[in-house]
Amino acid sequence: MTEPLIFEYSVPGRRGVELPEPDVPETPLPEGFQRADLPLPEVSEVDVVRHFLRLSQMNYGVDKGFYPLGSCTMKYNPKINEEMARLPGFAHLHPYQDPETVQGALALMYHLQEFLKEIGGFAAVSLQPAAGSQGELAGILMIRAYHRDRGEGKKRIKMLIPDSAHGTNPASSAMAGLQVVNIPSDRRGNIDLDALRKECDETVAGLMITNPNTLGLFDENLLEAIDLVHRCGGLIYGDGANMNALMGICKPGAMGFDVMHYNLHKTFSTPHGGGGPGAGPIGASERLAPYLPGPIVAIDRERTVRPDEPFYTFVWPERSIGRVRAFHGHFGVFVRAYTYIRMHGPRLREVSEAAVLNANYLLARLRGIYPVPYDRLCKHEFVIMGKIPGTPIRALDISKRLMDYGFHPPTNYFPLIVPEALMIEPTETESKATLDAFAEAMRRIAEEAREDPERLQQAPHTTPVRRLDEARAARSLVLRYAPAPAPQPASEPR
Amino acid sequence: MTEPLIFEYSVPGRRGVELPEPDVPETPLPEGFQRADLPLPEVSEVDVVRHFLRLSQMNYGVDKGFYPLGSCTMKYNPKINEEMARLPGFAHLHPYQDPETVQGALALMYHLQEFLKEIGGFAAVSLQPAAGSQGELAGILMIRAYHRDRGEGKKRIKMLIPDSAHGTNPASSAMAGLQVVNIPSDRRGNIDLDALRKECDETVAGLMITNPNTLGLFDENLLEAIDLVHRCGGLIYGDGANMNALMGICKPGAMGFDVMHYNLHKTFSTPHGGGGPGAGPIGASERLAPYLPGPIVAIDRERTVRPDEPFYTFVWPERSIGRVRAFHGHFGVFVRAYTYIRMHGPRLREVSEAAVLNANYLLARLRGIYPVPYDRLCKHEFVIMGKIPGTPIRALDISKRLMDYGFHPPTNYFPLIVPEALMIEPTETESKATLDAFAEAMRRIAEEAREDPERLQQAPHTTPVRRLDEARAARSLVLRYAPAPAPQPASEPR
Amino acid sequence: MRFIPHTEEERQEMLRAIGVERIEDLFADVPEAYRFPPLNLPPPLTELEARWELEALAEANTHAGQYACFLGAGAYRHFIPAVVDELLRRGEFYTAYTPYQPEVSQGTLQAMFEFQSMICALTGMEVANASHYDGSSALAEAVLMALRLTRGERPRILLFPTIHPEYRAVVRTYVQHLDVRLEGDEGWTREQLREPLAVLEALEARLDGKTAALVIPYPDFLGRVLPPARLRETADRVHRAGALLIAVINPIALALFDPPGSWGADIVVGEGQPLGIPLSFGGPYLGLMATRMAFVRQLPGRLVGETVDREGRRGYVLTLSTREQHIRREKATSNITTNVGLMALAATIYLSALGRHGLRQVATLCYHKAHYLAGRIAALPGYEVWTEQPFFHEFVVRTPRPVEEINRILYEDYQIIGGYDLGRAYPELDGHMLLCATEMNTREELDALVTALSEIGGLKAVAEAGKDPL
Amino acid sequence: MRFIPHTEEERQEMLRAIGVERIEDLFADVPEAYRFPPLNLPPPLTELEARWELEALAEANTHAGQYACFLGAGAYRHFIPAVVDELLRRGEFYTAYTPYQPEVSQGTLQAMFEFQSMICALTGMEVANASHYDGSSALAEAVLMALRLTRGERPRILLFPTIHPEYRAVVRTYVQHLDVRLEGDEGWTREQLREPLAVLEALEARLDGKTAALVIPYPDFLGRVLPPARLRETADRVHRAGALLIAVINPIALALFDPPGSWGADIVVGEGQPLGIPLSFGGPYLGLMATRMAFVRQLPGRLVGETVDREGRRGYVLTLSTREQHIRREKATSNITTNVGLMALAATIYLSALGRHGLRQVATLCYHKAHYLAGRIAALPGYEVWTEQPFFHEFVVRTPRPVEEINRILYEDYQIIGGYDLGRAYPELDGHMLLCATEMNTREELDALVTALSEIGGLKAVAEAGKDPL
Repeated sequence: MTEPLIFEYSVPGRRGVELPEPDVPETPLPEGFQRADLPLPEVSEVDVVRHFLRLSQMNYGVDKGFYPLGSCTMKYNPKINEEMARLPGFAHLHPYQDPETVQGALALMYHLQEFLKEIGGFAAVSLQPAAGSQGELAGILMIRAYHRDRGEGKKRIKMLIPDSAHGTNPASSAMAGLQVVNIPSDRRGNIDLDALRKECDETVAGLMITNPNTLGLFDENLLEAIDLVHRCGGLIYGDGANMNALMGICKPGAMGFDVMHYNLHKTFSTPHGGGGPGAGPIGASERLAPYLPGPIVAIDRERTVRPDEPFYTFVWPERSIGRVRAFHGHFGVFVRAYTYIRMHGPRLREVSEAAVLNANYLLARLRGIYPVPYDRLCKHEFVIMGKIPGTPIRALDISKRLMDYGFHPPTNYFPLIVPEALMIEPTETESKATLDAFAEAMRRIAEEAREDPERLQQAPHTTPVRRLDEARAARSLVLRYAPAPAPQPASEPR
Repeated sequence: MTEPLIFEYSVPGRRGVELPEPDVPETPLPEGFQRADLPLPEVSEVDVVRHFLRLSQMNYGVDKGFYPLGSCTMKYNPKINEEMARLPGFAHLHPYQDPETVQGALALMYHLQEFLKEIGGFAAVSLQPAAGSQGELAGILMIRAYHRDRGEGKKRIKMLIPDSAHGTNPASSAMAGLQVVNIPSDRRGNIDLDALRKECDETVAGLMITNPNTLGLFDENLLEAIDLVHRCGGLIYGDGANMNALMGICKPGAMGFDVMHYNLHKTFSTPHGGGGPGAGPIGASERLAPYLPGPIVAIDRERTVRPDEPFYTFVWPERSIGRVRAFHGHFGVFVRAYTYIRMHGPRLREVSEAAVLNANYLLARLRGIYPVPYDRLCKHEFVIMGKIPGTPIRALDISKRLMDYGFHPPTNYFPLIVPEALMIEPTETESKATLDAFAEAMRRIAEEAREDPERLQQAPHTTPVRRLDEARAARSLVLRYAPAPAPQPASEPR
Repeated sequence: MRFIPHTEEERQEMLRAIGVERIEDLFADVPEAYRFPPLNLPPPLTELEARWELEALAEANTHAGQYACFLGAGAYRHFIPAVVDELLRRGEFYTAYTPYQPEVSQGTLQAMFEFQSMICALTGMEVANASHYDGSSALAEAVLMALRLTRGERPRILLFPTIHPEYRAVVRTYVQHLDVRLEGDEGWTREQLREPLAVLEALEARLDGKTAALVIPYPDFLGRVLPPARLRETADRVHRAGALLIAVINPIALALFDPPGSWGADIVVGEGQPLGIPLSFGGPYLGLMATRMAFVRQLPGRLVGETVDREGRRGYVLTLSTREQHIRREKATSNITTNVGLMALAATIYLSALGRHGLRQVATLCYHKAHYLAGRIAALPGYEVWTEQPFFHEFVVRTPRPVEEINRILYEDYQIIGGYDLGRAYPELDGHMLLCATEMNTREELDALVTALSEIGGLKAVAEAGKDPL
Repeated sequence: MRFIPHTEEERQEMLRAIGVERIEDLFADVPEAYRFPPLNLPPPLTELEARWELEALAEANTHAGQYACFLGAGAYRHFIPAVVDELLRRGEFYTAYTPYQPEVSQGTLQAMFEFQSMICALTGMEVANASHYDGSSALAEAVLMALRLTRGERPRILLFPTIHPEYRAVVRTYVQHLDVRLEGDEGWTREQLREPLAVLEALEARLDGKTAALVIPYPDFLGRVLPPARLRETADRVHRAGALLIAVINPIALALFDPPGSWGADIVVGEGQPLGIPLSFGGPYLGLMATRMAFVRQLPGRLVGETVDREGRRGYVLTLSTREQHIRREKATSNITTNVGLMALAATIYLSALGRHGLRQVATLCYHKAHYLAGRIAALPGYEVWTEQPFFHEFVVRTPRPVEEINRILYEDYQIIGGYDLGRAYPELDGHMLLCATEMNTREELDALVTALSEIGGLKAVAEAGKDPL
């Protein structure tokens, strides 16, 4: 099953959605400004509907089935969130309206800041960053600004990053002009304290910690590592991608993290949208709070008439690093996250508990079938090795074969420190029955690896397309539509 | 690909959507009233989403592709209709609100009545009937009431019905206590005038005409047939299922039809919903207007203050046959049909023109490949015979094989007067490219019939299930879920 | 042109292929005198303009989300979880036709099978059809079914007087030209109407060899639920008389109350709108219809049955279509074809999402709220509440001023949409109002109504909110 | 418990399988002093209660559907056909992750390929990425890209002063710790700002061997469109100086005006929000980014490429990921990972639905309406309109009273959300307002604004609506 490009449905002169005729006198466009052609598709509305409906059916989402993509927290996205974000009183607000006319929206943002502060144990939160990676960049800029204000801006140029970290950590550090120093993991998957100690000097800007780390493990050296870095004058950046393990379990801010981003599209159930929009608010400790990107929402005491009806307004943190984007952040995502948090309240702890329960249960079911490189209590996810001794099977083959069983594959080949890594995060919204079915599929695949390895190597067999030639795509770049001599006919017998 | 029943996902004690705790003092239920068990499924919200999403993917709708189901007018259902029907000011109106509080809804109904009057050429319209078949019953009851009021109620008990008619026509007549007399078709597919003339006597209650008829032909004897029946004191019922051929082309009311139903879910683009809701408003000539089912919407002159702001209210036609349903009809369907009519206005004629153009074009493409029993200009649909000389292939095989080509089959084995009938209605919203692709598939199937008939007889090959055993279903009736000893596992390799 | 895809060039090409010159030539068979009449309709609108117009029409209404609303009387405002519409809006579902071709309609068919199963579960019956237009037409069809099941030899139908008045009207419409007598639902005094058990007894006494069916409501139009134990006796009496017992139910009530299947009903019909379907000014709604397996061949409407495909996989098809019009024509059990499939799907999703626990919660909330409200109004001077029977969703209040007047004041001064004026349908209940409360009415709203009624009653004071109202 | 499916029994079974007794045991590795802190959050709500709360919050806002709105300034209210949200709400699209596994992500991937193709078509460029967070961060990334393309040897970036002020702020944030100088966008007088061609010339004069890029807006923050022929000269000068020309565009304007690809831009960025994305109080929006094929390896963000599967069928994959952080880590072109895929999908559907003709109509309507409004306001005593350059979407008005005051009166007395107060971002433009008109503003609204401004200006009379406004 393939689907033509929407351009291939185009017929010159065909009309889609039309607009009204002008109801005002027309003004001619000046000479020399007008564009010549506008090579957009010319299709009918039903073409559009069918095309994108068929495309959607070629996609796998959480709504279709189990999606244990490690580090991505593919939990169920409640449908009420979608309805709330579409309320006209949210969807049709212009970002430059006077605060007086958008008190509901500002109240929502204010309370979301407060909720995130409480969940993360931070002194202040900015909702600005558009995604986790932008939150990281902002957080690192805050750390740099802090050092600069203490006259150490030029000196503190080293960012310490464990080798299990997400790639965004070094990338963000580099964007902020820092040098990246890799810190190895010890045999239990923790930050290697000796290696860390060696790097701790007056050139350290900070340490970036993902906790639980990308092995799904709570770092047993966490407090000591934080202490080491703090003692040499560095600050701690927290990569909050894995907060789904920790809500109500512990507060990073309380444990010494200076700044951390939250992924609303992971922990707080907002949909990932096939690649965004996410949102990456950041929380900061007392000393970093003045550096948060702005604006943030605060109560304007002067304009508050009744104490139970505060007047909300945008303010700038005192020493803000500035804006990281135009306007006020991904408001539509905030509405969804707010709704989710309000539906759980203190019971968010149960969310994290169930997420960790599910991961440990699935790990227990897979242990003995696949090698487990760091085998201890995991948190919300865990890493196994996609190898079957005595067979040529790789993690990629297992991933592709899982598709034939109706599952989305786990994250593969990450973290980099585990060969043939399969990183599995079930999330709390999956039932025991689903986990059992997945474990059973993994067991059968291990059998198939021995009995019929070729079947795995040629997997997937039942997807809209078979295994795709990624090397070819990179070699002979085709990155946009160009009219083909003979477009594919719309209906092939199958 | 099969999907378990929602009951098979159930786990005792699992919670789905929950409601708030009571905020009022509780009242105990009296003894002896309470039910013991409530064997509904116990599943989580994500189970529900995945289950119905997967089910939907096992369905074919107009939004998926070409759906040339004759007599059903499966045109594109504009998405704006769906949004409008969901506006809170429509969706949350209680049917017993005071007219003063629902003037917008009443105005919409009033104007829809007026639009339908104008399109059909009738003196009055009632929106009450829930579907075409209920419209038919109402219309026939009106005819009977009319005769009764003229003292001929006991005498006029014959309803004349052409043999090409939809099954609803005789069924509705029987429900109203009439005897059905079949009128054969002549060689050109028209009502056989001689046969009709023979039945025209003082026992005739009326004649039911579908025009264009179910062969897709405009009845060439129409005016004469109407005249014959009128002259013997009978009335003409119009089955408006095929109005998509006639908007702006001719008005049934003007040609002598006394009462006719409209199918809003066919002609006026409201979605068919996998089997409803439809809506079957009926239009009536001057003499039958007083008998329309009620209530209908009228302007209340007394309560109208400003002439440009009429006050709308419900009224009862003087000699109404009564209610055919509680409340005021399928209002949500009215909103959609109103939107559609407003977007077209007098250009509805272009809709009918294009529908007829598409049918004749497709007929031209298929002529010569399949036998055409009544080969003349068709209107919005046409009938071919699903036979390939010299092969065992039947209409059913062709229908099933079309599924493999990505199309919904035409209506098969109807009308009954054509053996191996395939009744094809493309509708105006399909492009030439789609018609060409369908014609090409039909041509290939004809080839396959000769080259590989078994392939056709075993079709479909690519659907979620293969050909189903309908005889078995009727023989050993399983009409509801009963817990099975071993439910199917959720994940089978494919 | 809106939804027609053709370009002028394509149009010409198609005309050439057909062998005519102009579009008009395709209509040569239409009598010339009637061909191409003017269509006097307002000029076409673009989508944006249509949206503006429809939004203006919608805003010209006051809806139950803006004002507190206490109307029930057959249409109920319930919470609809977001998941219902999310799934209902999938094009594969709502743009499909009736599933005549099962291989490409398993989604609709399996969902309908689940719907039938759930309606059986709710009603306690053995078989349910895949929906009827609405509750009223389902009742009319049940009456016709009872006539068929008694072989046309019993022309009498006994109707309980507090069946929804519009349902009784629809039955009258359906049978107006048949040799059928509808009896029992008229001519009662207010005092009699207030004693439903006495009415029941009186109707039972009228059972005879000419009676095809007794139709009873559960709960009735006034919200009252008759004791299941008593109804078991009724069923026995009906059956001993050779007749059928038809029950008109409210599906939400069945989450709490003993279902008709357990006290002996033969045919169960009802309005399924409360199961996840918006009020929508009265439609489209969802007719429910269930019966005993022995009667399945006289059941009208679509039925989905389980079967297997050629590879032995489970699948679903429309079955017993020999009952239906497209096969049996004038001998069909009904003329129905299009039913309300999408509404049945909504109910199926709704019942799945709420499940056993959630539906019980909804019913319980309705029960408590209606009783709380009734209790508080009963304490108001000048008002009298009918509380002899347990009730569900709604209850009767005798008002100190004309109902219409009270409703007008509630609307204008309190932003409240009041109750149903019973005098409209029952002249003997003039001055009585039917008030409904569901889980959508917060305590704040209930208390506001009590305060308003108290003030409108012209009588000060009354108990404060929450003070031991019963 | 909301979205957690486990029953207590299942929980126990799972704990047993893990080999621990209690859920708490799973957290033994969390330092005890910090374990299980209280979460001081308001108590949980059911879906119904959450809906009530969110509806109340939404109703506490005044939105652009209620009041006529004339705000633009980087976020535009356009008509969004119903088909966009209908398709966007399909769970398979919006609940998918970034398409790392192409065999089960062809829907997202093909749509992104189409998006890239459409952005190329609109901008006239050769390659576009699969979106960036928003227009401002896309600009910041474009600046970083220009620094890389000039091998870090040119630390100077020239910014046009009437690039959106918040975009310039974001660029400053991104480069604050890098050895980069942002120049040219500050220190202009009002008179200079009014002459963009003179500003352009002055900036061109500052091009030198240290300049990596000149960034120009098209149209600028004040709505003005510079002549394409003149910009072709600019491109020549920039290129002769060895620098790059970056353009910040408005995609709707490109339906009418000569695209940057045709006058020589090297990198094009912009805000894609006008392409079918609701205002939503400022986000999520859609960063657009396109460039020449020669620069593709320095382009940040996802890229989808065409390839074939093992059976030779066309398919799509993420490609050139060696540029990205998960492969290259600190050597990546950017740290970006999650972008705004769903917004890109919305734009793709929007552009498909409107097509060549529809998008031209939108742009034309905006153009005519803004000019009509500008012409009528220009005729009001006390107001002065900048009309020297052609403009799009919006234009500058000098007002006879403080902008804030005018806006307050418009809001309170006329139910109008007025224009953007330019003094907020440009002190030298204090007393100037930026007014925007799109196809969503009816003539009635435009005329009502003119009347209101006339009345607020305290000066009677003025031309009646429609009288030769220009």
